[in-house]
Amino acid sequence: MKSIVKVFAGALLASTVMTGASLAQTKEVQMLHWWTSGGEAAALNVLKQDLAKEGYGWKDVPVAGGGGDAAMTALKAMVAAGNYPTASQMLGYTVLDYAEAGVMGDLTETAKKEGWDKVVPAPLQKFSVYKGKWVAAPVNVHSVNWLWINKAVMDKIGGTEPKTFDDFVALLDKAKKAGVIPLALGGQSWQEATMFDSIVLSTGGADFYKKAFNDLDEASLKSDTMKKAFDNLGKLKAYVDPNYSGRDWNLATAMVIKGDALVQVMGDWAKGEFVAAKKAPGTDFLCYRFPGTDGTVIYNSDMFGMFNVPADRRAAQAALATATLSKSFQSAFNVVKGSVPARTDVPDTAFDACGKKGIADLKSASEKNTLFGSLAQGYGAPPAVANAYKDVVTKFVHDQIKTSDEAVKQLVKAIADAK
Amino acid sequence: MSTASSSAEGRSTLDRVVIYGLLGLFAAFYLIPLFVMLVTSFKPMDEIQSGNMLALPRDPTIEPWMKAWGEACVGLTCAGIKGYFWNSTKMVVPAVAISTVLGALNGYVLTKWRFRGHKVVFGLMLFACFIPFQAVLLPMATILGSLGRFGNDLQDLIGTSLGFGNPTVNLVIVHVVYGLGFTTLFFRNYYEAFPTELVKAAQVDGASFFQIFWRIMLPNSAPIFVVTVIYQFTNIWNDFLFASAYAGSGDVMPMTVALNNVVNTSTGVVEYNVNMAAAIIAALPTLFVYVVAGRYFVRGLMAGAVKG
Amino acid sequence: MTITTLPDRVAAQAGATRPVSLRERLQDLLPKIVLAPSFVAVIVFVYGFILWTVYLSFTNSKTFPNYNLTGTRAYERLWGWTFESDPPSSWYTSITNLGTFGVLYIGLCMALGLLLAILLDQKIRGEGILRPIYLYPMALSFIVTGVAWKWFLDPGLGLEKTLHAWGWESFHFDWIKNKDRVIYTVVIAGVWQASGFVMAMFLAGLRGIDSEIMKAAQIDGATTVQLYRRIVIPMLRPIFLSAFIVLAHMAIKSYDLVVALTSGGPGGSAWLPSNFMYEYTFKRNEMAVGSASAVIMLMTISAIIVPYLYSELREKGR
Amino acid sequence: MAFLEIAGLKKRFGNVEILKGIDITLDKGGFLVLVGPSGCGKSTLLNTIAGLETITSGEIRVEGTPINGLHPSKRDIAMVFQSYALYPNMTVAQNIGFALEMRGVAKADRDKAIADVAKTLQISHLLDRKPSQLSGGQRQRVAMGRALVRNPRIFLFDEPLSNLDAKLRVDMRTEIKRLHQTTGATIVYVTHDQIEAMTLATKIAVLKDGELQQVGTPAEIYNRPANLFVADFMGNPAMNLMEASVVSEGGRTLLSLTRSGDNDIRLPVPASASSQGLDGRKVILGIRPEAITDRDGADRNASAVEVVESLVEVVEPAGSDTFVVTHIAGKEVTARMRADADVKAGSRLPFAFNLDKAVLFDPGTGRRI
Repeated sequence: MKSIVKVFAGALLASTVMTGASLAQTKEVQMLHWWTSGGEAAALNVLKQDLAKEGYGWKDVPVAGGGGDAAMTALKAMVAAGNYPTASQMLGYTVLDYAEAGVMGDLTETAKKEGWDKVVPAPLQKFSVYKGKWVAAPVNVHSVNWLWINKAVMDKIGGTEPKTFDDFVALLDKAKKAGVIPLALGGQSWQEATMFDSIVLSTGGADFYKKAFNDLDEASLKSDTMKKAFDNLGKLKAYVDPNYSGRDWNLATAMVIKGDALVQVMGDWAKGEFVAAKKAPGTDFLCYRFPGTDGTVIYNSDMFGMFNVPADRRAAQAALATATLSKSFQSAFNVVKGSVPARTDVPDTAFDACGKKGIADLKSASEKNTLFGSLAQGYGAPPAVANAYKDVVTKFVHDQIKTSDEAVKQLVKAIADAK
Repeated sequence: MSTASSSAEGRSTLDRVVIYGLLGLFAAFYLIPLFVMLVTSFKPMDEIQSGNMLALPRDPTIEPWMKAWGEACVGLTCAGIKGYFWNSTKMVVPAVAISTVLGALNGYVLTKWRFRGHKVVFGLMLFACFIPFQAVLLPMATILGSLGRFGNDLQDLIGTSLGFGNPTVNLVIVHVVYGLGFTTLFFRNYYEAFPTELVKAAQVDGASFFQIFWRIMLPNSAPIFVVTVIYQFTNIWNDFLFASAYAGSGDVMPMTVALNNVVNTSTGVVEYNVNMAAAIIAALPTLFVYVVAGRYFVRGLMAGAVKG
Repeated sequence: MTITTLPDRVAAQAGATRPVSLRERLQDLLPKIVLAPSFVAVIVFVYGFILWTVYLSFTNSKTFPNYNLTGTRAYERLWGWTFESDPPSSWYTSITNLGTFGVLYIGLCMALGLLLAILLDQKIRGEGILRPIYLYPMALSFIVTGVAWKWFLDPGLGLEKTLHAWGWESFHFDWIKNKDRVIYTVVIAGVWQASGFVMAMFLAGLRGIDSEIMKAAQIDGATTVQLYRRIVIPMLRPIFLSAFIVLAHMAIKSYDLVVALTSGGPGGSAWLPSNFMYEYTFKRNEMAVGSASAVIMLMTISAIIVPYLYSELREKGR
Repeated sequence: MAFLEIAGLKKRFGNVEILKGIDITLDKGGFLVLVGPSGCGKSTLLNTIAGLETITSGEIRVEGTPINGLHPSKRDIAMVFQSYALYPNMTVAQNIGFALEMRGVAKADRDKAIADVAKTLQISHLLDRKPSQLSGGQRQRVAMGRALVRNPRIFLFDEPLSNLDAKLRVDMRTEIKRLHQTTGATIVYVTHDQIEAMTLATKIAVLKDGELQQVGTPAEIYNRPANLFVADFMGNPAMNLMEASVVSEGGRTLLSLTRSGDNDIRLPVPASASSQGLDGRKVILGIRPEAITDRDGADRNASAVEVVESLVEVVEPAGSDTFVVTHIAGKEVTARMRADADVKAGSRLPFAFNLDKAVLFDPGTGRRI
């Protein structure tokens, strides 16, 4: 008996000692995120240091895996337990879901003071503002419709920037003839769907994309244009290597970096990989908009959702929000991450050529109202719909759905089902 | 102890060759992943990218091990995974101890102090082993949250929360609750075959309920203790789902979550050698337990755990 | 006969009149008091949560639990998906995969476990080294071994590439990339992980068989094969049952295996019901559907386990 | 007032009544043997005395104080189990001393008590061993030592000899008898072996199906069995039980036994039964094999010896005696002859029936008349 008692006593003792730390909670931010790789961690460290200058500590809650899946599960558990973190990395509709559940905080005061309404593009505000209240601080804007090309390979096969989808196919053919893998693709549903976002935009144009993938208009979804988009996806599939299935996206990027493959269709986070591999745009790699999508930006954005924490923790939260949207952090972070700042007034001096183009594109798209949420990335529609969409795309890519007719039928059904 | 091997002398060498051949072949099959992990962990990155994954390192280095141990980034803290042993240990040890002792007590009651309905109670506890953990994640979080608030009230009231709401304590609670089914099963099956006359004799000798448990049952339960402790230890040590959901923050994060954060990064060059080294380091305690206690494990299974 | 029965009631009262101290009464209740916390914990944290899940499956809960009952839509959707085989719905894939996976995983684990146990039981020199080799996979989480397996099975990195490098150019093994075969790679990794444990169970069973029975059978002229087939294996029946239960529960709970090894497989073709449930509950924010699938999983488990429990407890209990 | 009194004891498991109202008393220093076929409830009865099983109704008193409801440890009893129930994790000394330790006896006193008991039982050299290192007989001694060291008011033995081989069993039986005689302990002893019961007991209680069949001294049980069950169960070879009808012939009441292919036998009514009201009834004649002898072997002091000639079917020489089997009233009847009796199977032989030792039973109720 004695030793059982000891174990219990030990556990109790240990726990009482540990809870002493909770007093410090008011002077720290608790931050849930899945940015655990070296580069990301370095970028976040900038924020941590900024906060430290203000006298706030940083309680790190990193949960990596599955592009945030594990972190979102942890977040759900934390919210269910009533232990809200100060902030959490979140995407698109998830912010709105949590806001609707009434667990998000209110940053409006800070936002007014700092004039966020004017500098954050309106489409982003759709996700960071809920019923007139700022609930999240956007960290960056990623854009999805990019081509990432190995310049050495491009030179070797004598290719030029493809302006249309057909150009693109011709370029891929050239690569194929030259014996390199034309298209580096990771055969996971989100990567395939991310590429398909661009294909749909390229095939149907800006309005079509918005109608189909943001408004979920049924007529557009079952239109011939959508069918053509699937046909185009089918065409591209012919240019991937046989081992693409299940490959992680950064491995596909590595194929382009090493020159094993010519091009990858991927969001601008791929640039972070090039940067990390000490490659420079223009000399080592090229960034083009996906053919036929210039002037339009399909975006997604990492946001720090701010939770409804007790009053004594709000000062720290406000400090975090301010630091997140500060120009210096926006610049420093996005240079590393490959994305562009979430506010349009950040000077682009620190950015490379691709970054500069991204910033300019975002600005013009924002002005021309051609800035659209990516369906694959959870900015086009709620997760149920987005995932139903990914299901159909990936089944098409992996031949479980055999024709584009069937694909369109399945897409309409799946989206209707999930709505 | 048993088997046809008493005639082994009479058997031809060919038989022995076949037997050893098969055993060796299977041993190779079982060892492949470990082998891959080991050789990879000693290779520099360029060798991994260019070379053959089954080849021995041409240019062995312990750099990845050093990095995994002391430098790899787990979130914003880049101090390797060494610090997380203690987080896991202080959660695993009480969870294993409590669930094992409770399982032993339950098994003892369910076999030696039977009451009307004991079978139903046991059946209900056993079926509990089968609940998918994903299904209990959220309701459990809600309950842990209430415990946490209770802990805060206690903190205000008497100056200590008694551990309620502490993430490590929460994990201990969760693992004890969901380990009970198996520990009870193990001990019940073992005690089922334990001579009841010993308990009666002890009663006549004047031993109380707990004295009998402590002086008679426990000293004779070593085999099943080994099985239960190994089983619980590996399961709890390896748990990721509960650990990531209830104890994700850096200061209490168990080893699996830390390892996951090292291994499962989605950007940047994946340092396979570091990942593999980290994975092996993280698995050392469980590997150690299996290798050292493997013999007792089979013995313990023999002693009753498999009978039911 | 000499039996004179005292009036029962009087006798009983005579016994009861002696004051029973509180201490003694506590002593009598002690076993139940000791069992109670565990029992209550299981009732609340398992059966309470099952009820909660059942309840949610009849709501339209999305991201968060919603307690307004709205009917059986979640079940209707699952039911509809059950028969969608071309193109396969995720649910259809999950349940057919569970069938394939369950049968192969349990079957192969038992076959391999039994074979290894029998081989190891032949007075093998070096058993002390071999046993932990077979057992160690059980000690590792799939976060650890998933990557290694993924590599090994990847045609561009692992076995296929290695054999090509060694000169066997025609060798082809790309199951992990093949939507129809990927589930078999999950089986391979699963069997690798659990068969050692089954081996230990069988080994324990073999060691527990009375050696006199073996001697008797040998004197009766049974060959080694006959000995095992006719005497030993039938005597291991209870172990087959235990192993079945252990494996069945692992098969049904298998989740990280699929994620770590295949990230769901090409087109989601490696999903198992637990992946489906997790996806819908946590990723797709369709908690009602996720809960309904959990309920169906639990019902499947009950259909297997409850009859087993019933017969076991009925037979054995005194 | 008797030392141990069991009054109206009933025990029920669910709907099954295991003990159906037992009344037994035992004086201080007595040796009560509970005997009966397996499943008769004798072990349950012992366990209720020990307090290991609860009772449904009734009372158990020791020296006038009820003890039912008391925890086993409070009853001041010691028990020796069939399997000995030695604690495998403890040495012999620890096993013997455990009960004392539980009662808080100081270590020095404990050690002395252990040494004394070990000496009595001649197991001093085994004190440091574990039970697994002992032979069956040694374990038996340790189990007894564990009981003796307590010096309790009552010793309970639950088939303590059944796990020993035949020779050892006889030795230990003698040992137990000696222990009883030297210590004057009060003992309740369960066995299914009626020879053990006869040799050890000062009082035997025969049970069947949870009902007490007869309580009495060994001689009473043997010579005056209360019913057919006791008659059949006690004694080896078993008592011969023959159907007979009571007839009046020439003013005498006689028993008539039929034989197939032979003339009926007429025997006088045994003195143990009053012949009143028997006339014309069917009865069962019970007579032990040793009361059927050859003519020379018949008891000279017996008042009623009848000689009947019958066909010998089987002859079983047993060394000290020869058992002869014949057929009377449709039953095999065993007679016990001198060892050197010259008997051949198939021959006709005069059998001497000593009716002083015979008893009559009512075939309807099974009770002795």
